[in-house]
This record gives sequence, C-alpha cells and structure tokens, in this order.
Amino acid sequence: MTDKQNSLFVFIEENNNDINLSVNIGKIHLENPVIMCSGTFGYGEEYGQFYNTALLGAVTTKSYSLKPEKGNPPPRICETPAGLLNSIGLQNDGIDCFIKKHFPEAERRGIKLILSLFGSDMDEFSELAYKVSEIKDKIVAIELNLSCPNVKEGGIAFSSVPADIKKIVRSVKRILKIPVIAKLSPNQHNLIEAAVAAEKGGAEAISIINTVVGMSVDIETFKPRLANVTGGLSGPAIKPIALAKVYSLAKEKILPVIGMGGIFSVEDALEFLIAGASAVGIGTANFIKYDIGVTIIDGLREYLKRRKIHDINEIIGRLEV
Amino acid sequence: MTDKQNSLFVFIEENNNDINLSVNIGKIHLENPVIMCSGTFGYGEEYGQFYNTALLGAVTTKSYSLKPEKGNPPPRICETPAGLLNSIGLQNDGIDCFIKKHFPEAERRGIKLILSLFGSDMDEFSELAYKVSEIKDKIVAIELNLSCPNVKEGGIAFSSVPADIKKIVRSVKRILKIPVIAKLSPNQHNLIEAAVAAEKGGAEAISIINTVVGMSVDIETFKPRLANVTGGLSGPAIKPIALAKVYSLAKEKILPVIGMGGIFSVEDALEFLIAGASAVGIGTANFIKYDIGVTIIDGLREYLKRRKIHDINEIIGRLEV
Amino acid sequence: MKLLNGEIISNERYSEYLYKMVIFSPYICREARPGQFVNIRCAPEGIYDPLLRRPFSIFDIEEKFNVFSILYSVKGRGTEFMSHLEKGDLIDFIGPLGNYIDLAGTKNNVLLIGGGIGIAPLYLLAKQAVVMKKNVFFAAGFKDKSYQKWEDDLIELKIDYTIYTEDGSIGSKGMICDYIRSNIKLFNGYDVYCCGPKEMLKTIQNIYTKSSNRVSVLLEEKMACGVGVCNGCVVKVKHVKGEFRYKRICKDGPTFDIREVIFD
Amino acid sequence: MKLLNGEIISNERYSEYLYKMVIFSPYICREARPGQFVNIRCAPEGIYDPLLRRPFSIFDIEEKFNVFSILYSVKGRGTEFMSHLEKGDLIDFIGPLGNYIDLAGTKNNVLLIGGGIGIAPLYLLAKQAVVMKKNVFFAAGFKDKSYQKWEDDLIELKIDYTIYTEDGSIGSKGMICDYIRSNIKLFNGYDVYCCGPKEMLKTIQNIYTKSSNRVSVLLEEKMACGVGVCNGCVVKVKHVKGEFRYKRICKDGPTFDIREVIFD
Ligand SMILES: Cc1cc2nc3c(=O)[nH]c(=O)nc-3n(C[C@H](O)[C@H](O)[C@H](O)COP(=O)(O)OP(=O)(O)OC[C@H]3O[C@@H](n4cnc5c(N)ncnc54)[C@H](O)[C@@H]3O)c2cc1C
Ligand SMILES: Cc1cc2nc3c(=O)[nH]c(=O)nc-3n(C[C@H](O)[C@H](O)[C@H](O)COP(=O)(O)OP(=O)(O)OC[C@H]3O[C@@H](n4cnc5c(N)ncnc54)[C@H](O)[C@@H]3O)c2cc1C
Ligand SMILES: Cc1cc2nc3c(=O)[nH]c(=O)nc-3n(C[C@H](O)[C@H](O)[C@H](O)COP(=O)(O)O)c2cc1C
Ligand SMILES: Cc1cc2nc3c(=O)[nH]c(=O)nc-3n(C[C@H](O)[C@H](O)[C@H](O)COP(=O)(O)O)c2cc1C
Ligand code: FES
Ligand code: FES
Repeated sequence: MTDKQNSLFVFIEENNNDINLSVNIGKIHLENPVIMCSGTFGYGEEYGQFYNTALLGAVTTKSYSLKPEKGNPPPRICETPAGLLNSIGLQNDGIDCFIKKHFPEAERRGIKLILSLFGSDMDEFSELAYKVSEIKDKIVAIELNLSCPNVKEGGIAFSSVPADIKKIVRSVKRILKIPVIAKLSPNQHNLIEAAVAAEKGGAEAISIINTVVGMSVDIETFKPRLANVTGGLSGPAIKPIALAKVYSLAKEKILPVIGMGGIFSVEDALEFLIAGASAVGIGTANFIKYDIGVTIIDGLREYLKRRKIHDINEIIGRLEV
Repeated sequence: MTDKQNSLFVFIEENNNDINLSVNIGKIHLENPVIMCSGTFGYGEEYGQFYNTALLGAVTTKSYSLKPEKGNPPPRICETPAGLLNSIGLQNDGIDCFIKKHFPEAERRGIKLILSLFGSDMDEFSELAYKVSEIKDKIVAIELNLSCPNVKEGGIAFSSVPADIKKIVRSVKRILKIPVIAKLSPNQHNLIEAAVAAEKGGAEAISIINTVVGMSVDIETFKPRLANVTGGLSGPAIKPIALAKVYSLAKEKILPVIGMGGIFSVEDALEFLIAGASAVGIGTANFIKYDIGVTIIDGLREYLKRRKIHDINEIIGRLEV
Repeated sequence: MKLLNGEIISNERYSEYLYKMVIFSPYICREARPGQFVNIRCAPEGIYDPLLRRPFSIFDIEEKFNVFSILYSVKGRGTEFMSHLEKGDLIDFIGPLGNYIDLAGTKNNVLLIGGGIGIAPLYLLAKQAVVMKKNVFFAAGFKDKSYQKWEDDLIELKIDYTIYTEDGSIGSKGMICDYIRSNIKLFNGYDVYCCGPKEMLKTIQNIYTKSSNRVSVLLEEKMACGVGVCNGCVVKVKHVKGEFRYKRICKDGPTFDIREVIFD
Repeated sequence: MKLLNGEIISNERYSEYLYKMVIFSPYICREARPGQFVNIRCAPEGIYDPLLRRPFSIFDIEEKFNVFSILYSVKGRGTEFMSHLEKGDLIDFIGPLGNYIDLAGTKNNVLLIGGGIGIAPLYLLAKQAVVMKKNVFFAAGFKDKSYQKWEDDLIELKIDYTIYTEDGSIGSKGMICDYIRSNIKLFNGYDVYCCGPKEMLKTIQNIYTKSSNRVSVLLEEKMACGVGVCNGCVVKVKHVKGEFRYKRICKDGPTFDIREVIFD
C-alpha cells in the first residue's frame, strides 16, 4: 500500500474518456467495479426499464442449485432499523431453467454475468459445474455461495470449513476452467483461513459479505417476524461491519476482494474501494433506489474527475492508517 | 418452553402492584429486568437529573482495569446508519478510583451496581477481584468484560478462548463468592462453547452482545473515521443481530442470558425478553433518549397490564417457533 | 414502470388514520390500470430508516387533471411520514407495478367486496367497470365510521352498494361476509373481486368453494423490491399433483384466482 | 440540565447554509450561561437515522420573550433535518450542557475571536460582557459574505468589531488570524476567547505562546452522549511530567485554557 500512497495523482483534463474505471480482479476484467449482488437483481427485464444494464461491471445471478428450490414459507421479509431481514431460502428455478430461460435473456441484453451456484454438498457443486460447461465461455465468472445464512441454522453451513472450501473451489475450477469467486460469510470467524483455502483451491477472488444472521420478534403474537425464525440482515445497518471485514481481508492480500454490504450511494462504494475492495457489490439498494447501478458508475466518474484522479485503481486500498 | 406456552395467562385487576416485574437471573435478584449497559451510564450524577436511577434493575459500571487507562486517541465516535461506532478503548480511572470515588457516590444514590471488570491477562482479573473484596457485599454482581472489540484487533481477545473463560470466571468467583456474569462477544463464533465454559467456571449468567466490529472511511481524506481504524458498532442497527444471538444462546438453557444490543424502546426490550433474555441491557439509547431507563420500566408494566399478564417471567422465552 | 418524483396536489385527512393523497403524474395516468400499485419511498433522500418502500394501490385516476390518488391508512412509520407531507412536496415513487385487472371479456355483472383499506384498489376497478357500462355492486365492510368520507367518493360513481360496519356507525351493522353469504344467490353470475384482511378473504374463499363464479382476490404481503426480483412477497398457491408453489404478489399478482390461493 | 420539547418560534434563513432557530424555553433562558450548549434530536420519534443528537451552542437568549436561539450551518443530515422545521414545530433537546464561562473576576477587556460558525457561542458571551460593562472587541473571520446578516445582530450589541473575509466580500479581505497577529499589542491585557476551525485555533495558540494573556478556547469534537458518560468527545490536554491525558469536551469543556490543549 505504501507505494500507492506515495505515488502522485495524475492530473487530467476534464474529459470522461480520460478516466479509467476498469478493474482487474485477478483474471476477471470488468469495465467498471460495480457488480449487482446475487439475489437482488433480475436479468434486465426489470432494471432494464431504468437504465442500460449492460453498462454494469457485472451482474451476479440468484444462487442456483441443481433442482428447483421452493424456498422458505412467508413472511420472508422484515424491515429493521436501516436494515432488511430476509429468509428467502435460495428459492430458484434450478440450473437447467437458468441455462434455458434466463441466460439467453441476459445474453440478449448484453449483461455481463457472474453465475452464482449453491450446492448442499460437494457433489452438487460438481454436478452444477458440469451443467454450466455449455455456457462457460459466455459468462464472466462463477461465484460459489458458501455462505447463505438461510439454509443451515446459524449460517454455518458445511461450506464454511476451510478444507471443504478448498475442495469445492478446486472441483468447480477443474471442470469449468473459468474464474471462480468464493462468497464467504460474515458469520464465520475464520475468514482469513477460509480465504486462504479458497486461494489454494484456485479461486480468483473473495466476495464478502453475505447477510448477517438476524432476527425480529412480533411482541403481540410472540411469533418471529420471519416464518423461518432467523434470516439474513442486509442494507445500510451492516455497512460498518462489512467494511471492517473487507478491510481486514483485503489487507492480507490473499486474493482480491469484492466488497458488499449496505452500499447505497457512491460515497459508500468509495469507502469499500478505499478500504481495499477491488470491486463493489450492490444488493438491497436495488430495492429502494432502482437506478442505483448507473448512479454509482456515474458518481465514481464524477468523484475521480473532481479529485483529479485518472484511474480508479489509484484509490483501491489507499486507506491511510 | 412448551409448558410455558400451554400455561394460561393469569387475569389480573388493573393495579400496578399486582404486576410483578422482578426477575431472578440465577441467584441475582433484580426488582425489574432493566439494566444499564457497561460504558453507557454514569453513577447517577448525569441521569439522576432525569429520573430516580435507584429504580433501575441494575446499573453496570464502565469496565475497570487495574491501572487507569488513557483510552484511544480521538476521533472515537462515528455515526453510521442507525448505529454508533465507538473506539473509546476502555478509558477508565482504574479500580482504586472506582472504589474510592464512584462507588460511594453510587451507593449514596441507592443504585444497584454490577461492577464490570476488564483484565488484559488472567492475573489482572484475579488482582482486580482482590481489590473488589472490600465492597463485594454491596454490589449485585461482577460482570467480566471478555469481549471488548477495541482492545485487540478483530475483537478476538485472549478471553474468547473457552478454556480461558472458564479459568477467569473460576478465579474471580473463588475470590469474591458473589454472582459473576460473563459478557461475551458477538464477534466470536463459539458462543455456545464459551457459555458452557463460563457455566463450568461458575458464572451466574451471560451478557450478550458487546459491540460488533465495524469501520467507516472518510472518502475525502482517505482516513478511517475512527483514529483506531476499527471500532465497535452499537445501536438499533445491530438489534436483529443481537436478538438472534440471544435467542440462539437462551434456547440452549446453559445459563440465563442478559440480552442487549440496540434496545431503544419498550417494544425492543420485549422482543429480547420473548426471545429468551432474563433481563435486558440498555446502552446507546441512553445517549439519545436520556430517560429511556424509566420509560422502559413503565412501558413493561403498561404492556403487561394491557395484555393482562401478571408476571414478567411469563413472557420470558415465550417465543412461539 | 418508471421511477418518478411527483408533486403532491393534496393530502387530505379522511378520518383519524385515513388519508387520500393526490399526486401529479401524467405517466401514471396514462399507463396505470385497475389493480396496479405504486411503491413509495417514505424517508428523505439519504435517510435509511425506514428503509423499504411501501406499496399502495392506485385508488383513483383523474386523467383530465393528470393526477392519480392513493387512499392510505396510517399504520406505522412509513405511513406516518406520508401523512406529514404537504401540497407542493415531492414524493418519490415507482409505478405502475403488478398485473392489472382486465375487465374486457369478463361478465357484465361485477361484485366488489372490500374490507377496510381493501376497498382502495377496488375503487378504480369500479370506476372502470362503470365506464365499460357494466353493472357494478360494491359491498364494503368496516370496523367503524372512519370510511364515512369515502362513501362520498363512492356515491360519485352512481353504482349500487352496501356498507356494513361492526359497530353500525355507518351503513348496516354486521360483517360484510355475512351479507355476502346470505345474499349469494343475488350475485349469481357475477364476477367477484375482493380485497381485505386475510380472515375475510378466507371466509370468501369458503363461501365460494362450490360456486361457479369467477372470484379474484387482491393479496398483500411484505415487500422488499416490489418489481419481482427478490422473491420476498410470496404466497402459497396450488400446483400440480396436490403440491404447492410460491408466487410473487408484486409481479405474478397482486390479483389471483381465489381458488388457487392457499391461506395458512 | 433537562430533557425538553420546545416550540420553534422561527427558523430564519440567514444565507444559503446558515440558519437561526429561535426556540421557546423559559428553563433554558433561566439556566443557561455563555459557553453552554444544547443537544438536539434530528429525527422524528421512532426513526433512528440519523441516530445521534447534534450539539449547538446557545447563540442568544432573550429573557423577556422566554426564547433562546441557535445559529447553525447546514452541514449534513442532522442540520438538513433542522432546516426543514417550521414555526410551531416542536424540537426535542437537552440542555444547558457543558461548563459556562464565568466573566466575573476576569479582565475588563475582552477579545472574542470567531472563525466561521465559531462565532456562535461568542455572541452570547459578548452580550453578557456588555451587560457587565466590559470593553468588548469582536474579531470575526469568514470565507465569504454568508454571515452578512449576522453582522446586523452584532451591530445591536454596540461593541467594536472587525470582520475579515477570505474573498473580501464583507469587511476587510484577509484572514482574521493575520489581523490578530498584526495587532497583538492592541489587545494587550485583554482576556481572549476563541472558537473556530482547528487550523485557526492552532494559529492562535502559536500567536499567544509567549504572551501573558489569558486565552480560552471553545472546542468541538464528535459527541455521543453530550453529558459526560461515554468518553467519546475527548481532547488531548497536557498533564504532569510531559504526559498527556484526555478530557471530555462535553463535560470538562467545551471551554479550555488554550495552553493546556494539545492539537495533533
Ligand atoms: C400490493 C399492495 C397494495 C397495498 N395498497 C394499500 C393501499 O392502497 N392503502 C393502504 O393504506 N395500504 C395498502 N397496502 C398496505 C400498505 O403497504 C401498508 O399498510 C404499509 O406498507 C404500512 O407501512 P408502515 O410503515 O406505515 O407500517 P409498518 O408496520 O411500520 O411497516 C413495517 C413494514 O411492514 C410492511 N407492511 C406493513 N403492513 C403491510 C401490509 N398490510 N401489506 C404489506 N406490507 C406491509 C411495510 O411495507 C414495511 O416494510 C398495500 C399493500 C400491498 C402489498
Ligand atoms: C459543543 C459544540 C457546539 C457546537 N455549536 C455549533 C453551533 O452553534 N452552530 C453550528 O452550526 N454548529 C455547531 N457545532 C457543530 C455541529 O454540532 C455540527 O455541525 C453538526 O453536528 C453537524 O451535523 P450534521 O448532521 O449536519 O452533519 P454530519 O456530518 O452528517 O454529522 C455526522 C456526525 O458528525 C458529527 N459532527 C459533524 N460535524 C461536527 C462538528 N463540527 N463538531 C462536532 N460533531 C460534528 C455530528 O454530530 C454527527 O454525529 C457545535 C459542535 C459542538 C461539539
Ligand atoms: C433478498 C435477498 C436475497 C439474496 N439472495 C442471495 C443469493 O441467492 N445468493 C447469495 O450469495 N447472496 C444472496 N443475498 C446476499 C446479497 O447478495 C448480499 O451479499 C447481501 O445482501 C449484502 O449486501 P447488501 O447489504 O447490499 O444487500 C441476498 C440478499 C437479499 C437481501
Ligand atoms: C460508548 C460505549 C462504551 C462502551 N464501553 C463498554 C465497556 O466499558 N465495557 C463493556 O463491557 N461494554 C461496553 N460497551 C458495550 C455496551 O455495554 C453494549 O454491550 C453494546 O453497546 C450493545 O448495546 P447497545 O446497542 O444498547 O449500545 C460500550 C458501548 C458503547 C457504545
Ligand atoms: S417484493 Fe421482491 S419479488 Fe415481490
Ligand atoms: S459526548 Fe459522551 S462524554 Fe462527551
């Protein structure tokens, strides 16, 4: 970090084209560092009505499993102070449906896709990878959801054990040979070990954070507000937590980090980049600020222009501690 | 829990005196379940101007160490969405000053004190316990702060190791022979094991949660907003997280749980009680709602009256899952 | 659908907790149809508590003034915020959302059953049915007289209606479902649309189990996105072979065939 | 100190980002003294974003009307919220907080140096000094003419003053610290009180290193509780043997001897 800190900013003319927003996350090249988080964005049908979703750095799909998943019973949503609790429970149409139906739609719209996969055991991850083979050259990367808090209680799935993480990443990587991102949980204490394991397995980057285990109670009925009792907390409430996790992992320089958790504005996105994230994920904000994707891309450009910084990479990890 | 669920509520007359707010947390008897959290309340001088602080179930002191602690450099405070980040760093006057100065003041005001202790190693905890001997019969309990995120990076202090927790609790208990509460960290993954260790050491109850590790960045200066880089997140933002932790621990029935984290209203307090907390701690709310202590005590009474519930103990752990 | 910032033309108090907000929006007037809703942001820019938008049915459209309105009842923090907005303030909303109800090709007789704030989406439906020269009957049930002023709106439509209140303070005393049950024959051959509290909807489902009427229900559930991407707002519906599956109220609904819905 | 709910008498815009809010409060009028502040809640009841209260110096007290005022500059979300409040609205605050400045037994000559919004706490001090028949000189420095209207308030006090602005748009052009430095002899034997941006305070500390004037400084730091219990708002001050220690601005201050403060 010190060499970056000492480098002088390159002064530039007032010209958008002179500003570089593109980033490399390991071997993943993105036109800009703005990624839509898994489970919070469609394939263009909805958000395409607000802006050109092909302009996004990438869009991560909902996590797909081998078979369609019904998901958890409602209520699945509960608002908390500056936060959202959800217990969707990975409802999805199954990987086959994705490949047949959603993928062509996204492709048609020119969306850069990161495909999120979720398996309940090692074999499921491999099977998923085989299925994906036919479209593998048309997607940006695979993201492995190793961290959903809504499937095992407490959010500690089998996939949080470092040795398992390494095996899962390796097997998927071996089959697909495209970049693999490991999405880890803020609920797991061994974040560093988990990242090292992912790196050893051949991952290209780490996505953090998934939602934080949370809960809410209806004091009139004595029932939990989510039918599933606990859920995952997202939104502005968790931003400081996410930022601390991103910083603590990014400074270890194990793998590039895609940072997410409560990003609702360009200022929030900049906090993550400065703290060390190579790219940022926008999740819950999509539900409230429908045009947040393009707002942040434009905002990053404006910020760099104002600060006379030529290249977004100059601010990544630039935190002065 | 099932026997409680099936029991019928006792119908009562509209009379305050008929409503029981007192709780037993193991051997600790409190007139009501409202406790002020460590580090967020004085000894009556300040809050005594708003209400009679002797009415509170108990007041937990700032965590005291053997020697006075300067604490961390400023800025120590940063506001986040519905949250507060702090990096006070356990600034305190030292246990001697507490015993000589603050304790008599609190005693004069009739405040029921829980004395919070913080040691940087095993010996310090024992030495602290010896010092406390002279006032031990005049305090309600000792709380051991095994969880401050502002002293070791990442909040994982030596005191998060279950074996250490057992030793610390045991040594303090052996010296003082009064109830000991272990305050644990939400940043530690092995909450259950830690609680079991505390129980084996002879603890009376568990306090959770302490603040969650968080961070914030100033995008203009590239500096962290807290001089200490990371800090502890408290306030409404963490309420769902705290509630999930309290529920997950309380249902194991290892030890009674004192639940805290983001309680700002009587409704919030009720959520924790229903989820299984035997008492609740109010922290950050004291900074915004100066009369929150008495507001919650009154509010609990009103709620029980309205719901025609005779005894607060009837709602503790009554969550219907 | 579009993300819009509309000027508030009025925010009238109908009764203690009931308000009608009129918003300027040529786009909504042009695009929206009965059964659709808007999703409103209930905090100033940059404030994240309350966080989520709130969904409200489009209550009325007055094309000649380029305004639409919502009728809302103050329940919690979001609607409390809305109740403090004033003429001239801007309101951030998205719409129209959800599937609309297509009256073309439906029966000529329409029965609307609304309970409480459930009357909100049915009003525009009634209005359109009148335009299409259908025979409309509006059966509304309330707790008390808080919807009294709404009756004036209803009268403007010049349709037949009946109002029941639990305390008898306006209309007849009693439950609207009992009225429907007793008069079920009267509405033979009507297409039915209902909206209201879950208990009422369950009762209506029961009443119509064996009838051949087409019965549609407008449902509510907590929503996060409102546009179909989060799967937050699901309802259980019947699927093949005695199975069930989840449908999204915001995108697959909010109107469903009452016979496919599984109320728990 | 008390937790109060005061009615807003006016909330006048002085310039683009500068407002004066007048609040009815017999209690504050009776109890507050110069140098003290109030801690204001900047969100409606039940809304937790923004979460913390905001501290504001008591700018003026008009005992005959039972009102006090604050002069505030809109910086972020809290002050933005305040700027939208209107006459008749209630505001939730606590006060008076902090130590007051006791002018009894101080020199007869008082020099007040305010930079930007730092003039706010000094105004009431000036007013009281006038009442005590002291000789007061007010030296104020601003970026531009946004404090023009404040000059009218100042004129009412009938004291000597000078205003410097960086762009020369009102008063003389230049920095107030340069004025003080050049005229240091003029204010020999004055008690000095200053408040403003940290850089300015550092400069004043330098200017007065070797002088014998009593120099007091009013400090700011982020606050959580405002009443002395959280240790959030500390400033480094000199302690015995070259050591330092932390003092709380809200309770041990906000006024300090400038020579004890360690600016980093
Ligand atoms: C499709 C649809 C149309 C609606 N149309 C209307 C209408 O025309 N008029 C009207 O008054 N109300 C309508 N509602 C209900 C309205 O959205 C809620 O009353 C409102 O969201 C309550 O917000 P609050 O902040 O005041 O309450 P709070 O209780 O503070 O809300 C907390 C959370 O619960 C959600 N919530 C609370 N009640 C409901 C509910 N009944 N349905 C769905 N989510 C809820 C809120 O959106 C929010 O996320 C409709 C709901 C849906 C789903
Ligand atoms: C003792 C004292 C007296 C003050 N008197 C005045 C006054 O008379 N007039 C006036 O305009 N301002 C005064 N200030 C500064 C004022 O409190 C801040 O400008 C205000 O809190 C900004 O809030 P915001 O929400 O608009 O800004 P934001 O930047 O959104 O605030 C974010 C957080 O930072 C804190 N903060 C921001 N700026 C400051 C600051 N300068 N000092 C302390 N905390 C800050 C806020 O309280 C809040 O917690 C005083 C500060 C202190 C400590
Ligand atoms: C409704 C909802 C559904 C989600 N579904 C998934 C999912 O399928 N797979 C996944 O890896 N993360 C999922 N997430 C987590 C998000 O991708 C993201 O990590 C998290 O919400 C934090 O970011 P945010 O605060 O910006 O929302 C989901 C989050 C929400 C709110
Ligand atoms: C300013 C501040 C200081 C604190 N100091 C201590 C402390 O000394 N010892 C301790 O055990 N917890 C300390 N805490 C944690 C609180 O006791 C409490 O566990 C936490 O803030 C969560 O509750 P809340 O959200 O209600 O504040 C502190 C919290 C704050 C905000
Ligand atoms: S609210 Fe998101 S799918 Fe309906
Ligand atoms: S703000 Fe809490 S001690 Fe000053």
